[in-house]
Order: sequence, then structure tokens, then C-alpha cells
Amino acid sequence: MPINLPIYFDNAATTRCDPRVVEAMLPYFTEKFGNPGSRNHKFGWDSEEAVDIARGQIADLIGSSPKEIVFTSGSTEANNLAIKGAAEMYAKKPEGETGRGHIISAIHEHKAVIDPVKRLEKRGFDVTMLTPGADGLITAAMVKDAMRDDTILCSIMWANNELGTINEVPQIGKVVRDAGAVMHTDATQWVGKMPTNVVEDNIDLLSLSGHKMYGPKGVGALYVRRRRPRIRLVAQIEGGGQERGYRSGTLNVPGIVGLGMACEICSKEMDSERERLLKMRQRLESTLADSIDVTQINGHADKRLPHVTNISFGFVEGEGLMMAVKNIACSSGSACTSASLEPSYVLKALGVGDDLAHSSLRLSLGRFNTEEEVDFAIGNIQEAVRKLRELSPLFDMHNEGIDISTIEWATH
Amino acid sequence: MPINLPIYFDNAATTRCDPRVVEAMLPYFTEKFGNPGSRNHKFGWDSEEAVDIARGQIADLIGSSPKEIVFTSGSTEANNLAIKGAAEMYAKKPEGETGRGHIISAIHEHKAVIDPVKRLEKRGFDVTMLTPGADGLITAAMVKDAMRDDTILCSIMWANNELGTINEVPQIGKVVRDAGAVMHTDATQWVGKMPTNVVEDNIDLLSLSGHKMYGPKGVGALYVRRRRPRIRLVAQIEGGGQERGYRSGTLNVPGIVGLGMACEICSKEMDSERERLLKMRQRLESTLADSIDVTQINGHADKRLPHVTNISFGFVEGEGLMMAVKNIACSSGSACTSASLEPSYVLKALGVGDDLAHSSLRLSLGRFNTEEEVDFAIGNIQEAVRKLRELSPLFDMHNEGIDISTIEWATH
Amino acid sequence: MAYSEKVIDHYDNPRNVGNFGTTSECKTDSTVGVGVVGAPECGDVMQLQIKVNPETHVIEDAKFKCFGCGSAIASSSLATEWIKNQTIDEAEKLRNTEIVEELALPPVKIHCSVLAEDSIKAAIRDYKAKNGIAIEETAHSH
Amino acid sequence: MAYSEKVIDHYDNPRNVGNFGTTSECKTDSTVGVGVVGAPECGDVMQLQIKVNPETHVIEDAKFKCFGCGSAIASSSLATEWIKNQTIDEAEKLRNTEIVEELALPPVKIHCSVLAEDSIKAAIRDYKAKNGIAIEETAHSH
Ligand SMILES: Cc1ncc(COP(=O)(O)O)c(C=O)c1O
Ligand SMILES: Cc1ncc(COP(=O)(O)O)c(C=O)c1O
Repeated sequence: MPINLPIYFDNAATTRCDPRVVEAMLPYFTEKFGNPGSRNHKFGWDSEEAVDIARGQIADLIGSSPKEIVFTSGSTEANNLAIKGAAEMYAKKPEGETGRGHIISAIHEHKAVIDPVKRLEKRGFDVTMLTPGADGLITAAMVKDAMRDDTILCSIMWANNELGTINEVPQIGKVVRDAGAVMHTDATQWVGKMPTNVVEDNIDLLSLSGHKMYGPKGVGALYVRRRRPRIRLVAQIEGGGQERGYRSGTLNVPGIVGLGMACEICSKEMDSERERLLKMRQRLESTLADSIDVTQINGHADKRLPHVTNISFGFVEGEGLMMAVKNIACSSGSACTSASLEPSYVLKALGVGDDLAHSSLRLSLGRFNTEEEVDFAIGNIQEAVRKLRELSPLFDMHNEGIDISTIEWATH
Repeated sequence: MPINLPIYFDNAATTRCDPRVVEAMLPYFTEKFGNPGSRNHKFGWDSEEAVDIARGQIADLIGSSPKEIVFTSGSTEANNLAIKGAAEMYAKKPEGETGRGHIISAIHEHKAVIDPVKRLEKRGFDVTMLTPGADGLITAAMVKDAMRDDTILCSIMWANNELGTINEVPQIGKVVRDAGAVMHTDATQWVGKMPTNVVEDNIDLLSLSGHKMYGPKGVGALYVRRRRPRIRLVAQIEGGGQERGYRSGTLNVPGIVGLGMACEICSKEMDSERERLLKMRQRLESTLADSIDVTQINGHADKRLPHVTNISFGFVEGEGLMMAVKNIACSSGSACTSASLEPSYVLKALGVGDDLAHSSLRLSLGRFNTEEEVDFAIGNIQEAVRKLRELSPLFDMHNEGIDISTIEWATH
Repeated sequence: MAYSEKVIDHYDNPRNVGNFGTTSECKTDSTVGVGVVGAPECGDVMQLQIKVNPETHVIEDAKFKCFGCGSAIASSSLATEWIKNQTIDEAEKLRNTEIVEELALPPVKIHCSVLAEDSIKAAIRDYKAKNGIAIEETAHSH
Repeated sequence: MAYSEKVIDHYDNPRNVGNFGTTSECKTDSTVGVGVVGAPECGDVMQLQIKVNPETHVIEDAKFKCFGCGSAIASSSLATEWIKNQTIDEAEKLRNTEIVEELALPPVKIHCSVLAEDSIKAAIRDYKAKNGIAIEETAHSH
């Protein structure tokens, strides 16, 4: 099979929409284009039916009831709704006061969790941001230690977007729910790739996004538990009363149909895909680590998504490296933050040194990647690292036996 | 030309996506599927470029700069961001206090304006909800009378979704801006159909939505003025910092491309389309009014969108009527609220009697409607009204000379 | 949510539309009972008339008119069919839930069936009043 | 945002990569000036070396090494080209804005050009210090 260049190894940033998903969506643009809110004609009924089917497909993937699915424009919105919506609903004191309740999250969450949590801190809630271990994990024990009498909400992502590391979400959920607080998980990178059951996994609120699982951009969902206990939220986007009042606005019918189909495909193909991707990633990691010295795979060795790897190559800078591997589309730091010049705050959270934090590549494989592409990428990366180390003053120092960390840099 | 049934006359609820729009979107699902936030590879650059082009197409349609466009999931979100975002930014007092500033809106706005305004009222802002005249209009004089020293925000829709009536937005904008307050307009029904220039029309914030102008559902935009003065907003969906920090979340690239193309088509075809639709609507209205007695066209006779009509037929109930005209997809009350049994709050705001408020049809024409369809619809409606009046006890009473409004009803 | 087939059938071919004369004729005819329930501002007015055999108290004919949605029209149409040839005591026992079931009405339309039940009761009450028959208030079943 | 063609050219074919000996050799060679600026934790380290004719103070050769992004590599590569065959006084006048313009650097990459300017200055300062030439502090142009 010929390889199309550039190879796309940035599936954690976004995925190619599966052609089967696009096909499912198409009729809903120009034929069945009704507003599901139109209760009095066939165009409306057809759209409503399509939305109901999609609700079922999503529910099937995560083990919920279709009634527990609230459609959003993506995970960022779902996270905002879950975190702000729950905090406002379960606040212990009214606006303008302090001590409104305690919230637990972690420093290496996605910004779409961190920023809402920070906002709540300004609005009178107390916040504990956990620091992960050097392996990148948040454990149930860490959460248990952080729990207080007034803890109302815990938001811990299931799998980290830069590392692929997997937190102890089901166990954390147990701790949190046993204490009567609300458990939210940003499962954007997890759902569709790993088996999920919101009931067994002790989750009250779960965010997911279409474009991370071969569905369309601009559509996602929040699972909102309806039983034992019924979780309630203060709506963040109001007016119209769609989605049981939790999220107003005309439903994005083609997007929702696409998300539904994406979920159905994931349900069916997840198991075989996971295995295939794990093998590919393992080969990628072991070949690179064996052939290039001073490399480091960031995050826990095993408790990681099968398709994501984050590798630091000493003495070469990540952005420069990406330019050298121009036939591989990947990212250094997460796509969402790579506009900034800061080294990844996620790697820093793990205690990865600043130099290695600047030297990392995230390679995230996906449904449409092949073994040939992995082989090509290995060669490309080996060559790029070699070339950049030739250019690197740090590599010279290393070879001369100078310990870089002892140098006093004339920082600019 | 053969007529496909049912005829779609509910273009104010949502429109068929223009096939040219769908075609423009398609490559962005499976080929150019990158995340515009991916700054380091071609997939990201291609997406970013597409988003920039769309920004320009939208800006061209409304006379703004591309930098002033903030993408959202639709008008509901745009309204929430504009209203809550501006109120929080320009609040005169901190959270938890009262007297935080005065906001002006109107009782027959869309719920996506009313609900956020009501929320702000609970959060310590003072609110004046204007009542329109019997013609449905909000005038600059009404707004001027309502202005206070502490008025921070005025939100008046440009064209009403149930009536098509056009408020004096440019004049209102002048009053509001001269007083140093922020002018927001929900232009969901207006933009793409009527000429718009945010500079000349004195607008600071303007909401628009793709699916009302032959673009996709699930995407919209908020125009946010950047100069004279620069309007600032508190973000409502946070995390990631996209859209200059005003709206985080991975951009819905295909949706945005579709919205851009929809705007470009509207820019080009608006003038001829407006004329064509106005003629069709006029024939519809005059034929029905001439052939059926006790009918009433709701809202101002001329200051109305060319393609929307809202007609009450005495003695027949709207929902029953829609069932009788089953070959015409239209709405009674607005699509967004027709799940409820209340008569339209918009018609009530105009002082339309409860009986006639229950007897209204909204017919909204669009790009894909033909004259043949209008003729067919006229016949269909005439027949339906005749049939239902035969069934109507109120029509009997009317014919017996009984004044229905004097009867004491044994209300349930 | 589309309408059930039975609703559509009654709506398209309403049974027993009409009345037993003008308003004033009906008022004076002691064999006719008239029930008008609902109100225009609530979006439903149902008028049900029964023609009763004064000997047997059997409803020999029934007619309706209805200002309302499809479900309201179907409910009243169905009601006229069901009560025909019943005694007024039997007709009084008709419960709105039976209409809901027969027409597969969704929750938002249950009030239509209630109106139909109420209109039967009101017509019977009118007939009884005209003929000096004692009226017991029955509780709603809903 | 894609890279400009000139950045790509310098990145793909960097000019004058290398150094004039090991770190300690350079330290003792009075005809060599070494400037190392930036820091690994900032994501850029630029090393610029100049070989100066002690009679004329003309930079006869220049070499660089760079740990950094493509723009940083291109900026330092370009700098070595430009300062070759200039006197140290001329080289000192090079402004980062010229590099920005030549390479069409976007705003987020301007710091790369600043580093390049700084590395030239640092190398010249090193050369001057080794040769007892007075050093005036020049203000940054940015
Ligand atoms: C873990 C995580 N949470 C949230 C998001 C944001 O999701 P969306 O792009 O659907 O808003 C992302 C990706 O961007 C993510 O990786
Ligand atoms: C006037 C008006 N504002 C807001 C909206 C909501 O827009 P959207 O469906 O894009 O959220 C609508 C339509 O539903 C509308 O007609």
C-alpha cells in the first residue's frame, strides 16, 4: 500500500471523520433538514427521530440510558456545563459569598476543565488541584486524601490528552460518590476507544466529543446521571429549553447523527482496533527507544491508552523536531496549547525537566493508520533526531561530558 | 414543475442547507480534517486557512472586520455569550450585590434572549422588558424612554421570529451607544436576508445562526465590535482560549466553512431573492385574506421581513389547522416553543386576543420555494379552514350572532 | 412525535359532526343534552350533544363540534361513537383513560381526553337538569 | 500558519553549522568569540562563534549551533551568513528586525530573531573581552 504523506499521527488532537459517519449525516443537510423542535410536521418528526436514534447509539457506548445524554457543541462545552452547572446547583452558599463548597481536580487536566474550575474559585468555591505522580496518574488514594466535608464535586479526566495516561476513575468515582459528592470525568480521549460503563464505573457526569472518535467536529455530549442519585445542573446556555432545559439551542441534527454513528462504529470495532493500535505503538516506542539514546517515554508504562505515546528526545527541541519530521503530522505539547511557547504544563506536572519537556513529541495513532506508516515514521524520526543533534549545542556539551543542568544560562 | 409534498413553509424554524454549502463543507470531514489549533502541520494549517476564509465571508455579509467574528454553536449560544458576557464585564457592582446595572430588552424576544436576561435579573441586574406596540415593533423612542443612568446593555432583536416584524435597530443602537451602553441585537432571522452593516447600523454585538440562512445547524457567530469602542466580554465557555479567548473549544471547521459559504451566497443573492419572496408572500396573504373572512395578519403591515407571514383564522385552532394542512409544513407559534400548550407569548405581547392567538399559522418562505407551491398552499389552507369551521362550535356561535368574547366559559 | 393512525382517521373522517338544531332550539328540547367545555383562550372548546330516549334514558344519537387540535377532535369524535346506544348511566362511566388508550395519545395530549369525558358529563348533566333527574357529582378519574 | 520559504530553506540547508574546536579550545583561542544565549527551559539555546582577524577585526568565519524551533535555527543560520566578512563594529549593528523581515517571521517567532542578535553581540563581547577591547553596552533595538 503506498503511503500518503504527510502521515497523520495526531489523532489525539482530532480525527479524520469516518466516511461511514459522513454518509450517515448527508441526508440531514438537504433532505431531512427539519428542526427537531418543529412538533407539527414531517420534517420535524424525521429530525427528532434521527436525534433519538443517535441518543441511543451514544448511550449504548457508555452504558447509560438515552435520556441521560445532553447534546453539546463538544467536550469543552460539556466540561463547562458539568463543572459550572453542578457547582452552581450544589453550592453551599449563595453568590457573592465565600466557602461555597470544595472542588477537587488536577493540575494536568485539559484547560477546558482547569479554566472553569479556576472561574469557580474566583466565585467563592474552594479548589484543590492535585499533582499527579511522576507516572502522570491520579489515584483514588490521592482523591481520598483531598476530600473534605464540604467537597461537592470532583473532576478528574479519564485519559490524559498529552500522555494517554489513565487515571483511576472508577475507583475515584467510588470515593467521591460514597461521600455524597458529584463525580465528573472528562472522557474526551477515552470514550470510543476504551470500554465504558457509567454505572459500573461510578460516574455522575461524563464529557465526550465527536471529533476525537472519528465523528464530526462541533458536537459532543454530556452524560448526566438521572438515578441514584439524579444529578441536576444549572444550565449554562439558556433559552428554548431543549435537552430537558440543560442545553438550549436548535439541535445540530447532522452533527448528532454523525456522533451517533461514530459511537456505533466505535462500539463495534473498539476491541480489535485497540489491539491493533497497541501493537503499532509498542513497535514505534521500542524501536525508537532502542535506536536513539537519551530518550524517555513520558507517563506510566502500561496505564496508558493503546494509541498514544509521548516521547522526549534529549537535546532536540520539539517544535524544531516536528519541522524535521515534516512528513509526520504530530504535536509537541497538545494541539490546544501549542500556540504558546511555554513547555507543556502537563509534562511539567509530572516533574519532567524543562529541557526534556521541550523535547517531546506526542504521536497518537488512529483508525486510519497502517503499519507501513509506523515504519516510515520510525525512519523519519531517527533521521530527524540525528540531524538536529548535529545542530544542537546541548548535544555537543553532553558529548563533552558537561552536565547541562549545572550550567548557568544567560536567560534572555 | 411537479410539487414535492409536504411543501416546506417553515423557513423561520430552520432552512434546508443549500447544496452548494454542503459541497463546500465535504472536504473538511475526511480530507482536510485537521484541528486549526494544530500549529505545526499541514492538516492544521489547511483548517486554519479555511476558518479564516469563512471569517471573511461572514464579515463581508455584515460589514465587519473578520477579526470581529467569534464562532459559536448557534444563535442561542451567541445570545447567551453576548448578554451574560457583556453584563458580567460591565457590571457596576460585584457578584452577590444588587444594583449591578440596568438592562433593556423586550417581552417578545426569543427565549434565547429572555432567559439569559431573566438569569441576570436574578443575579442582581435591573431589567426593563419593553412591550411592543400592537404592530409588534420596538421603537427607538421606547428605548429612549426606558434608558437610565445605569443602563449598561440593550438587547433588541432585529426581526421577530414569529411575526417577521422589524424593530428600529439602527435607531435604537444610536440611542444606546450615545448613552455609552452596549447594543446587542439578535439578528438570527435578519442576517442573510436583509442588508446589514454593523457600523452604519450602530451595533456592538450581533448574533447570527447558520441554519436560518441555508447553512448548517450547530454553527453560528457573534459579532463583537473591536473599535469605537472595543467591546469586551466575559467568556462563558472557557478552556483552550480559541476565538481570542471569548469562546473555547475545537473549532467546528466543516460547520464554519458551511456558514461562510452560506453567507457568501446570501450576499450575492439576497437582493433578487428578497423581491421574489415578497411577491410570493403578498400573493399568499392577499388571496387568503380576500377569500376567507375573519382573518388577521399579525404584526406591522410593511415593516416585516419579505418572507414571513403570521395569519390568524378566526374560529379554528392552530394546531388542528396544521394537521388539516398536512401537505404544508409550517408552524403555529414558533417551532421552538410549540411543545407547550400556551398560546404564543409573542402574539399575546401584541395584544392579540387569546382566541386569535390560538388560531394562527406562521408561513415562512425560503430560497427553495416556488410560486406553484404558494398556489397549492393557498388552496390547501382555504379547504382546511372551511373544513375546520364546519367542525367549530365557535363558528356556529359566530354565525348565530353570538359574541364569543361575552360567553362565560366553563374553563377546565 | 407524529399522530397515531386512529387520531388521523377520526380527524380525517370525524364521526357525528353537528348538532340537533340551533343553540336556542337545543336549549328548549328536553330530549337533548348539551355539554360545552373548554375555552377559546385555552385552545380547546368541545361541544357534545346527546339525544336521549326519555323512556329508556338511552342515548340514541350524539353529535359534536370541536375547536381544538387533532387529538381534541379525535377524542370528541370517538366519544360520540362510544356513547351512542348507551344509557346515560353507562355513558357517565366512560373514563378519559380509555380514550387515551384507544387513540394512543401522548402525555401532552391527555387533556384532550379529559375534555371529552367532561363534555359527556356536562351533556348528561344538562339532560338531567332539563328532566328533573337528580345529579350526583362524580369525581374525576384523572 | 506555515513557515516561510526562506525559513524552510535555512532549516533544510543550514549554513555554517559547527564550531571552531571543543569548548575548551574555543575558550583559549583569542581569535574566536563565542556567544551562547537562551536556555533549555525556554526552549531555545543558540551558540554563535566568530573567527576574527585580529588585525582588521573582520569576521572571517562564523559558525552556529542551535537547540530550538525552525525559526530559531533559520535566524542563527542567516546571522552567520550576514556577519561573515563584516567588521565586528558592522556586525554589532545588525538588528533583529532585519532578520524578522528577511525570514518573514510571525509575531510569535520574533524572539528567535532577538536571540540571534543577542548571540552575535555575545560573541563579539567575548572576543573583545579576550582581546582587552573596551565594551560599550548597546541598548536593544526591540
Ligand atoms: C481531554 C480533553 N478535554 C477536552 C477537549 C476539548 O474538546 P472539544 O474540542 O470537543 O471542545 C480535548 C480536546 O481538545 C481534550 O483532549
Ligand atoms: C430570533 C431567534 N433567536 C435565536 C434563535 C436560536 O438560534 P439557534 O437555533 O441557532 O440557537 C432563533 C431560532 O431558533 C431565533 O429565531
